[in-house]
Amino acid sequence: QTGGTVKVGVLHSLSGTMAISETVLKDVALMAIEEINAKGGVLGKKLEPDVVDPASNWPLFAEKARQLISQDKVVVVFGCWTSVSRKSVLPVFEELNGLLFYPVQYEGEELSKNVFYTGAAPNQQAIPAVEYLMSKDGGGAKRWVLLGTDYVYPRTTNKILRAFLKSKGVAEADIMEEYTPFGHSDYQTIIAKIKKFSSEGKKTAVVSTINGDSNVPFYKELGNQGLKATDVPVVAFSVGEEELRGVDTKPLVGHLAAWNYFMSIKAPANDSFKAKWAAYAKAKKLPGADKPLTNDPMEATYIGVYMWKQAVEKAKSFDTDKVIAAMAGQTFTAPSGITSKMDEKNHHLHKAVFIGEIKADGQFNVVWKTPGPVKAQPWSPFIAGNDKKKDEPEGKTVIAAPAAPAAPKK
Amino acid sequence: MLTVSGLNQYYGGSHILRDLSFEVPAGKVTTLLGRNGVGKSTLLRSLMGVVPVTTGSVKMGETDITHAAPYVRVRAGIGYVPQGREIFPRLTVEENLRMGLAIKPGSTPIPPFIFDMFPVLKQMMGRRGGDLSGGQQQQLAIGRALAAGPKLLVLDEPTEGIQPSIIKDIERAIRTLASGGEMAILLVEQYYDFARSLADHYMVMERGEIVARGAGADMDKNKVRDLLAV
Amino acid sequence: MKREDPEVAHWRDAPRPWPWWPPARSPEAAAAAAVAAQPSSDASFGRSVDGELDLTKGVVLYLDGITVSFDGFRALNNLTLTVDAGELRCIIGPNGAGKTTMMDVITGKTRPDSGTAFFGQTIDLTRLAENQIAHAGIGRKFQKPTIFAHHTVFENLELSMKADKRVRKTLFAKLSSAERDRIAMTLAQIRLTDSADRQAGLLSHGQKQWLEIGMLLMQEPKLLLLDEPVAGMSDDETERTAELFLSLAGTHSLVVVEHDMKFVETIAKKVTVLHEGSVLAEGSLADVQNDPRVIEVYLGR
Amino acid sequence: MRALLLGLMLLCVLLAPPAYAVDAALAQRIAAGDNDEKVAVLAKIVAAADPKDIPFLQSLAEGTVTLDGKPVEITVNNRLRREIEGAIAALKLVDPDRTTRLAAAKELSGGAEPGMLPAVKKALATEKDPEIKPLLEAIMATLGIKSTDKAERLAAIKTLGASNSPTSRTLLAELKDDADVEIKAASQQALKAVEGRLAWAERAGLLFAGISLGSILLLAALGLAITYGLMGVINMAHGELIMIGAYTTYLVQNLFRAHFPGAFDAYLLFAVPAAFAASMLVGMALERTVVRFLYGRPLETLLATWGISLMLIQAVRTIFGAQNVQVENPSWMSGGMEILSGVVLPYSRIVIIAFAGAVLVGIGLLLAKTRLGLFVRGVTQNRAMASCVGVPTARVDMWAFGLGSGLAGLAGCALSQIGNVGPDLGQSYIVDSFLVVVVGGVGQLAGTVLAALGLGIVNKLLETWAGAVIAKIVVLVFIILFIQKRPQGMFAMKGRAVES
Amino acid sequence: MTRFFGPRGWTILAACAAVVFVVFPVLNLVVPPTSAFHLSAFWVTLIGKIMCYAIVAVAMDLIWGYAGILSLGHGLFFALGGYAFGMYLMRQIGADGQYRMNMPDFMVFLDWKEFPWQWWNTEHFWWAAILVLVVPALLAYVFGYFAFRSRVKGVYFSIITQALTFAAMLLFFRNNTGFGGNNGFTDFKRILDIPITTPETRMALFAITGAALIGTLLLGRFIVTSRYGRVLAAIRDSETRVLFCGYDTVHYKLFVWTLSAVLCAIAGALYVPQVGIINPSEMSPANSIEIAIWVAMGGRGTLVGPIIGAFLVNGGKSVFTQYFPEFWLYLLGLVFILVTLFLPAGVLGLLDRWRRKST
Ligand SMILES: Nc1ncnc2c1ncn2[C@@H]1O[C@H](COP(=O)(O)OP(=O)(O)OP(=O)(O)O)[C@@H](O)[C@H]1O
Ligand SMILES: Nc1ncnc2c1ncn2[C@@H]1O[C@H](COP(=O)(O)OP(=O)(O)OP(=O)(O)O)[C@@H](O)[C@H]1O
Ligand SMILES: [Mg+2]
Ligand SMILES: [Mg+2]
Repeated sequence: QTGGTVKVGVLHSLSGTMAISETVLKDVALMAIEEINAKGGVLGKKLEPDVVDPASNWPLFAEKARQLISQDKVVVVFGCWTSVSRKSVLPVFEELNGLLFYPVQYEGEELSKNVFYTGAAPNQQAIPAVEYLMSKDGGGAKRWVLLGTDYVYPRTTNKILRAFLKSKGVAEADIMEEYTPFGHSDYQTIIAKIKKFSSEGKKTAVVSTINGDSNVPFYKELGNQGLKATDVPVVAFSVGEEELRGVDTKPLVGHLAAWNYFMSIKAPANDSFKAKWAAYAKAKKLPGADKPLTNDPMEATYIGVYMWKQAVEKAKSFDTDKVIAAMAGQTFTAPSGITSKMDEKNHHLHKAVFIGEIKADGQFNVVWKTPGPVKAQPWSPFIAGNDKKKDEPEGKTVIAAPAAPAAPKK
Repeated sequence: MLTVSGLNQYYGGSHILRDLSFEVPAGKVTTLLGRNGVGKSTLLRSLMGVVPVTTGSVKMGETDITHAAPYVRVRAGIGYVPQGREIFPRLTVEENLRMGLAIKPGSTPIPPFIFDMFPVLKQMMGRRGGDLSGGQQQQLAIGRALAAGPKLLVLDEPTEGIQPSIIKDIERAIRTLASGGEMAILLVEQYYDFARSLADHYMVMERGEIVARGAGADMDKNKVRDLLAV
Repeated sequence: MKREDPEVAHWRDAPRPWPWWPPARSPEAAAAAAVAAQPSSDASFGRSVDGELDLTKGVVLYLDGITVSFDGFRALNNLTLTVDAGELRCIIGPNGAGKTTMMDVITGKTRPDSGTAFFGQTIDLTRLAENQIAHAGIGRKFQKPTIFAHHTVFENLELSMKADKRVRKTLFAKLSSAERDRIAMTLAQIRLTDSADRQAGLLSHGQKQWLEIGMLLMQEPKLLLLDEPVAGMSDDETERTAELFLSLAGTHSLVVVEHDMKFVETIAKKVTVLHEGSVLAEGSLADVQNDPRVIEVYLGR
Repeated sequence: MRALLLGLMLLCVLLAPPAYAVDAALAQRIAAGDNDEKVAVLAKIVAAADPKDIPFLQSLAEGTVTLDGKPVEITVNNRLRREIEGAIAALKLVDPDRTTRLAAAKELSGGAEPGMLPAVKKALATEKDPEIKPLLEAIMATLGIKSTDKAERLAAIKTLGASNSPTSRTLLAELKDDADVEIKAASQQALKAVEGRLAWAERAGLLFAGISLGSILLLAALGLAITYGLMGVINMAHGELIMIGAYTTYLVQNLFRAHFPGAFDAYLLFAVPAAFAASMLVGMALERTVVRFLYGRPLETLLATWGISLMLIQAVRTIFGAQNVQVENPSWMSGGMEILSGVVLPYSRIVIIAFAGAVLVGIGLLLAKTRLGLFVRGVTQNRAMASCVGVPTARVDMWAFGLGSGLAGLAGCALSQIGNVGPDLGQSYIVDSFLVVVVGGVGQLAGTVLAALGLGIVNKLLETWAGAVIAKIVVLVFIILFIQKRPQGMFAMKGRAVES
Repeated sequence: MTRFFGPRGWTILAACAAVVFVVFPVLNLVVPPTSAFHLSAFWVTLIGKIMCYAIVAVAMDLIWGYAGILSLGHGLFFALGGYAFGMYLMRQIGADGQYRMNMPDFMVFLDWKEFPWQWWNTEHFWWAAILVLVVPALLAYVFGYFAFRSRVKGVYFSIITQALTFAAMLLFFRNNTGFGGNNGFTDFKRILDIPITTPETRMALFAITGAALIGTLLLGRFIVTSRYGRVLAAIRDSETRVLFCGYDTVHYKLFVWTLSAVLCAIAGALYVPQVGIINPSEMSPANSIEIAIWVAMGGRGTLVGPIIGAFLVNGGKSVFTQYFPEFWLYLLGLVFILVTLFLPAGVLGLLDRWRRKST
């Protein structure tokens, strides 16, 4: 049983538009694997990382997933960032009964037996953030600008938020929804609009689900147009330490982000995580090693690798089904200092939510956190019909030709 | 002025110019005649370096220019009027003439004698070269070649498309230029009368070879016209 | 048959996909719109003019009061000219007189600012697109030889051959042996039999001239417009060209522009001299050659 | 960094034991109490209106106060920061220094709390300065509007109606459904007046946004107008040359930060020529090694330069990492100029507009006054013949391509000031650049300028009423229709010259 | 004159057909997975996918290589075909989606109670097939008609095709457009009520794609060897002259343009069930440029060249991203540069040169 190696797949874009975010996740996964190997591997086997580059190309994600599972016979895959990439590989994982660890916060509304979601569901990020902004300490916002890039995650999150806000008595007229195309880089008019909206009465806050590259021009414009956090705070769900690397944060002090992890969190687990990462980046001469940063998806990746290891050890097998069974209830002391637990049923982590304000040095000042870990609600209660959904992935759906033609249409 | 010896030229597999040797003396007009497709233009293009010479040598005075780039040859003093005008269509007439002055300093004015010779160019200074009529373009091409004051003027069927009165002017001008004694002129022509009246020397080409040559005055006597018949 | 400014009329008549669609303006767009002006596109293409060439008055081409200006410069100035059916007309005139521009107007390449151009009695050339004019029976040889450089000489002739030129027909077209013979004949006529399979772009200047004449012959037009056909040909070949043209006259109408006076002498019956966009003189060659104005502006002393 | 700061602070504390004017009990409450408690204490401090409390507030804003000689860390969130800043400003209203007072008054006009009324009143009583006084009066009005006295409220409404700040609108908007009929009418009227003035400001801001976007498009496209417009090289690596310019700016910035921190604000002046030179050198190298073999085969250049672009992107990823790097505006470029209240024209954008204009003039002069432009056009139109009139074509190509690439570098330098600097920087501009050059008319510099400005303004106009996504789609459709009308671009060349 | 195919050409074609229709199915379905000769599902989908790309490349070459019209928006037609067929596949999921509702997940999520109009009748295969052919054809026809009629040419045409696909991409990104936004369509379960992931279905799709590719090749060959093809090439070289010969160039261009769009759409429709996802990024300008790159790589103006190009570039991409995840862009970029510099006629030109040398 001992000796030999076993392959694990790493499926993150190293080129194309998503490389900007995903490259570090590949590195952190490799770091965790190296650590595990240094301690003797898993079940006596060394892990052999199998890194491929799906190049931010969604069909290529599916192809690479198939290759990892069926050709290279990896026992688990750590990967994906965008929802569409996950949606693209999902059928492949289900068909071939593979195992995917997905480390990024996302819009929910999905459960798969073959996927473990180590990032946040909306109720572990978006809702607490909005609640905070509504509170006295958050500034007591009454008017809301929901600003995002025009694709599924922002649209879904905003839909959920809209329902949530309504449930809190916010009027339709007090919500402004605004979307920009991918790669949008000119936020002049949008910020002017926000200014106008906010001057029409009541305290206003902005919820930003702007994606990736557009954040830098957005924040630069925000700073230059003098929209201060004390007047109109902006809370973002896709902006972490890495994204702020490219921005001069002095004018942004006070704007917020909600995550399950911040690099600035003071916890022994975090100190060692940061130290390990710094050492690893330096040893591997990674770009940017002079200013090693950690962020939430990196933490989620790290948790994922370790939880998988624990589950394998519990199952005493690399077999997908056994590992899936063993994952339920796994716990791990995350770098955030919280002991995260994998839910017994819904394949999501219980995570604490932190809200941080941007500091002048590009780090976050944690101003609020949940008392303890929050259970994920992949099926948002704010979407009609979800109350009936089971909080558990269904067993592998056996797909066969239906005896009768698919249920009557309409 | 120009000495060509043992020149060979190929297009792909076909042998176009076969072992040509001749001289173009200063102060004289040398005309080259030949039927369609015998390789006259190819010869001139080889002299200009537009197509690289395969074997043989080309000398301008004492300098060997066999393998020089075209612009070096222009600097050595060759002016070229190609067949088919080859003006710069989207440059104005003035700019076309300025291109002709490329080897001179930027402030050099366009020599006025060009406008005396081709008054239409003066009228059309601001018009784009490509908009000119065929004959006007031909005049522009000649004017452009003369602008920099070359030592050797190479003309490929320069009278094509030009009205009779201006052909006469050109004829006079070429004679004046040659008789100044400085300039050598190599003229390719199919227009027999024009060629004959200008030629100090003549050469007849056939299938890439020079099959006859002599003094211009002897062209009629030597039945050159018959050599050109099919 | 007087009409208002043809271009204005043309805009008004041009079909618009939607009411707010602006009318076409540039000559190119106008020409393109003319294509659409035909009752229908592909299927009935050309039919409306086919076979309707009406030569009852014995006149093949009427140009009346044609004016063309480019940025204020009048290339054609109220030009009026008629060519009789079967006639071989020579047109001479100084460089820039407007000869090529006139041909552009006849073939639809340039739209006149004003004036009318009729092919026979009925076909209004100012309203047709280039291909329709070609189809109606006007063929043209350009001043600068234009041939299909990447096609073989044979294919050049094949493509210009008179045939049904609709998309569907060319897709399934097969060369009949009669057509093959015609191409072979023309090849012989233009002395390019040996070069039939060579790429046309590689021909020498003179050979291209001949090829273009050959293409024109294949097209079997009723009216041939020839812009400096013998430029770049040797004297001998010029003579052969002259013979060819003379043999065509009568059955065809020809309009020849040339500066080679010897050539004009051999073929000309009636000569028109253009100058500054209008007719300066017209008559027999001898008359014209002795006209002092013609000597002044064109022939020189 | 943070530790260092803390250390420094500690040092200060040790050297000079703090002597806060605030009494120890209050300070204790601030340190120990929850946020509500803190706010209450702050209100007390403001009510006392004693400027001597400022140092305490300042150290509080920093996040540490010293109590009993020991530094205590305090988490300061937005709410507290707002309160503290307001308090400091209120206390500074009576500062002897005029500029300090002015700044404080400006700060407060953004939103004053009722608790500051005594402080403002106190300041107003002594204030003589003609600039500060009206500000204070306006602040009084914003506070007065919440007063219980109707006359005071009406007066306040009147004052607010005369101002044109968005704060006034906010305040007036809240009153427009007031129970009191008189106040309702007055506030509605005042609101209308304010809104009318603000609308003008908005329009001006919109125009500026359009011009700004246009200037960016122009900068991105200018280099392409040379390499593609004049030389005919379909340079898909143009975007990457822009990127190289941006990364050069980054390197120069780092150099200054490391070696000349005092002159940091001047780094951009050096970055501009450096970016130009770097992109130019890369461009020239590309021209010599690849592009020059492909003249006259424009479609092959497409393939080869696409390959180059892939390699350059990956090279940057290897060297600098896949993440964005930070390029900081020099201080004279951060912030903005408030032309009308509410409309801020960021300095960075103003500078870029001016820069684009300057580059345009420069390139215009270069092409008009030297023969390079003439030669480039001649060479593109007829390479063989250009050589036959004596133009050293190879050298002209190299310089022209270098110039176009250098311009791309300048664009990169400018873009680094307002957007991302990352490996994908170029990709996001390449499509737009080609659009601009083509819509303007290939080879027409004036067309490029007009197209850039036109597209910029149209885009921004549409964005305000249709949203960014639809605006972009509409602009693209507009371009398609425009090309139908003008198949050769804005500045179409007509006539025979085009065909030959 | 060009012959349809030489005897050698027919032999190669027959061999390819045999591989696609006999060898691969046998290796995949009959040979047991344990055998070294077994062809795994991975390879079947990969080759199937690249064959779809190859169809696109041939379609592109018809208009670019033969008619001289460079489209930088062909990805749009490919994607439209994919979306049209994808709608049918989405309907086939039935109630097996995440929400177990008889509607695509994204619609359930958006609270739509009824299918929007675009989805009318899409539960029927035949209707989807019609959509695949008609929608791209109509779009191409209308767009082409106006563009060719206005004589939009060269780069101006290329750029507006790029603008078209870009605009379409932004439109499809929007959730409201009704095509699943950025996520597009995925998670297909059945086709013609047959489970989509069985080896047999997969092999059938593969074989159909192979047949489509061979059909495209033959059709293309027929077109370029006809007189029509020669007129097309003549238009590429000198449109004016063609007009003066009496040809109506607008319709000549329009026909091949529309045909090319339809071929792309068919490829797209075959691509979606094999790859399992269609989303708006297929319409991104970069994807369309890449199509041109396959063609240039293989050899423009030949029909086999583009197929080779599509296989080389995409195969290369698949292999490089596997073995050199960090360096593959250097390799790919270098290949592009070297091909243009040293193989001006593409890879096929190289083969030609070798053949000529050996004879
Ligand atoms: N680029 C080329 N490649 C191959 N063959 C060519 C090329 N250019 C010209 N030729 C051939 O070379 C021969 C000589 O051409 P050239 O142009 O020199 O003739 P020429 O004597 O100038 O004829 P003309 O009097 O018609 O101008 C011709 O047969 C022509 O077909
Ligand atoms: N697009 C244009 N823009 C400006 N001027 C033009 C344009 N087209 C033609 N011209 C001018 O119109 C006049 C007539 O030109 P045209 O070509 O008809 O002359 P031509 O009689 O054929 O002369 P040639 O004998 O030299 O061929 C010329 O002066 C020419 O410069
Ligand atoms: Mg010649
Ligand atoms: Mg003419």
